[in-house]
Amino acid sequence: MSCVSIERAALSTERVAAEVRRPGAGAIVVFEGTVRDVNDGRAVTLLEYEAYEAMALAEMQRIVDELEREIPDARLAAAHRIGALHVGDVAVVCAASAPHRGEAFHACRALIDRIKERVPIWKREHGPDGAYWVGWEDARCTPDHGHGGHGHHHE
Amino acid sequence: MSCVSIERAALSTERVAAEVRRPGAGAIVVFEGTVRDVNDGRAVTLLEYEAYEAMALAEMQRIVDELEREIPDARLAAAHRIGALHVGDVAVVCAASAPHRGEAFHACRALIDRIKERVPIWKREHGPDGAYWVGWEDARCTPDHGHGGHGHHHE
Amino acid sequence: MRVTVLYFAGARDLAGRAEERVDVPDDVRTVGALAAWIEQRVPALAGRGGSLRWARNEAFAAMSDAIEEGDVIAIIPPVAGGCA
Amino acid sequence: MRVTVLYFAGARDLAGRAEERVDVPDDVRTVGALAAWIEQRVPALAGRGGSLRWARNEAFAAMSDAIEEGDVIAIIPPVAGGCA
Repeated sequence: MSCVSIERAALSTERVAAEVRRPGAGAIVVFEGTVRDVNDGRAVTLLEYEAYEAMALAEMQRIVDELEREIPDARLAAAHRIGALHVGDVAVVCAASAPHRGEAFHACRALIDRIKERVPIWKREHGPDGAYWVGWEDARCTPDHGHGGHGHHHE
Repeated sequence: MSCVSIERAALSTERVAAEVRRPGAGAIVVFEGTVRDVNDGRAVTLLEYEAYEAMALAEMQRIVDELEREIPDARLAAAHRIGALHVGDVAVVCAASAPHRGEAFHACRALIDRIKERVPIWKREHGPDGAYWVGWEDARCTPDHGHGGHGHHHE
Repeated sequence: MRVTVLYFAGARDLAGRAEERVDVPDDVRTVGALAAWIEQRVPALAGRGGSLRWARNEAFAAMSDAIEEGDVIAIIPPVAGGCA
Repeated sequence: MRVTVLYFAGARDLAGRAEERVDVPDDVRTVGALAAWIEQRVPALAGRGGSLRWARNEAFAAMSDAIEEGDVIAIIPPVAGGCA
């Protein structure tokens, strides 16, 4: 894998961290985003992630490149999983190394923040009340907007 | 291992992270502190870590307990290695989980900051110019303060 | 001018299609003009205008960006990567 | 009153010992008084006073904390765990 990837199988946190290890880096910060059992008070049984893969990879690489320019001593890597994920599965791993921990924490936090803001990946949340696209809030309340046949409206 | 440990063998980052994984935690942040090849401009070949073990464990546990009180949704774990470490060896691993990433980043950063400030662990840095206790700066400049026979004064 | 339009996630559900090749009128020369034209063809998207972003050739585009023959234009609903 | 005194790292080098049991005079009843008494016995430590912390029974102590028979008092030079 390169320093960014979109994967269908289980992510290896260690493999992502290994991308940023180097002799000059005293600090490595790794973030794992894991599917929770509850989201906004709703029980979650399954999350289906999909990506606009070519753009998602390009955008992740742009984020890594711009952060390495902003924080010249940092090295970053990230992997995002797509497909059907269950509670406890790791959906995303971000890693940042730097000579000192302040830069490594800052870089890792900025990396996940920008991924969540800009990388074209979506998830459909499945729970006891049905399924809907996370972040596309109105759709689950508006009867005339279907979900490709999956939609059971919430509440 | 409990959620805090002092170890003489190589640390397992995954084992520390596993201490904080749980279904309600969507975010895990892990920090690894690794021996660098250069510290404050000096080449480093070896670091010898020693601990006041009983107190180091107690203090690490106090830090974890107080942070879990300050950030009730967070769970924390940490491991510190002692003995002879070389460049690239992991000296300390901290892990924090929380429902959301803001708390997990905050908890992990506070954990390593407080460990570095309060846990009675010391290191003697060995490089081309000799050895000295890190943080005990004056000693390496004052000829009448020996280093148990190891001291070659720096600069 | 022919371009490819990609619909993802909730936008795909609303449009009832994932991808199409379209012949755009001669006066549609920017991403913004194309977006307005697509919203006329898929009215369900119009109400979502405020939450949609548009990409041209795998990068987010400004509404003023010119479009060219063969471009791949994607409608990007609110993204939701990660977990927490 | 007898207490155990532990010297670590640079303090051990200065004191030339890692541990000792000492009989403290009757008027030494607090950590601060004991610290002053130890600095008299190990003058090399006195110059480091500002950078030393003191622990009583495996926890950092205030100088006003009382000491008791059997206590373990440790001299804690500047700590340096971690790496970065």
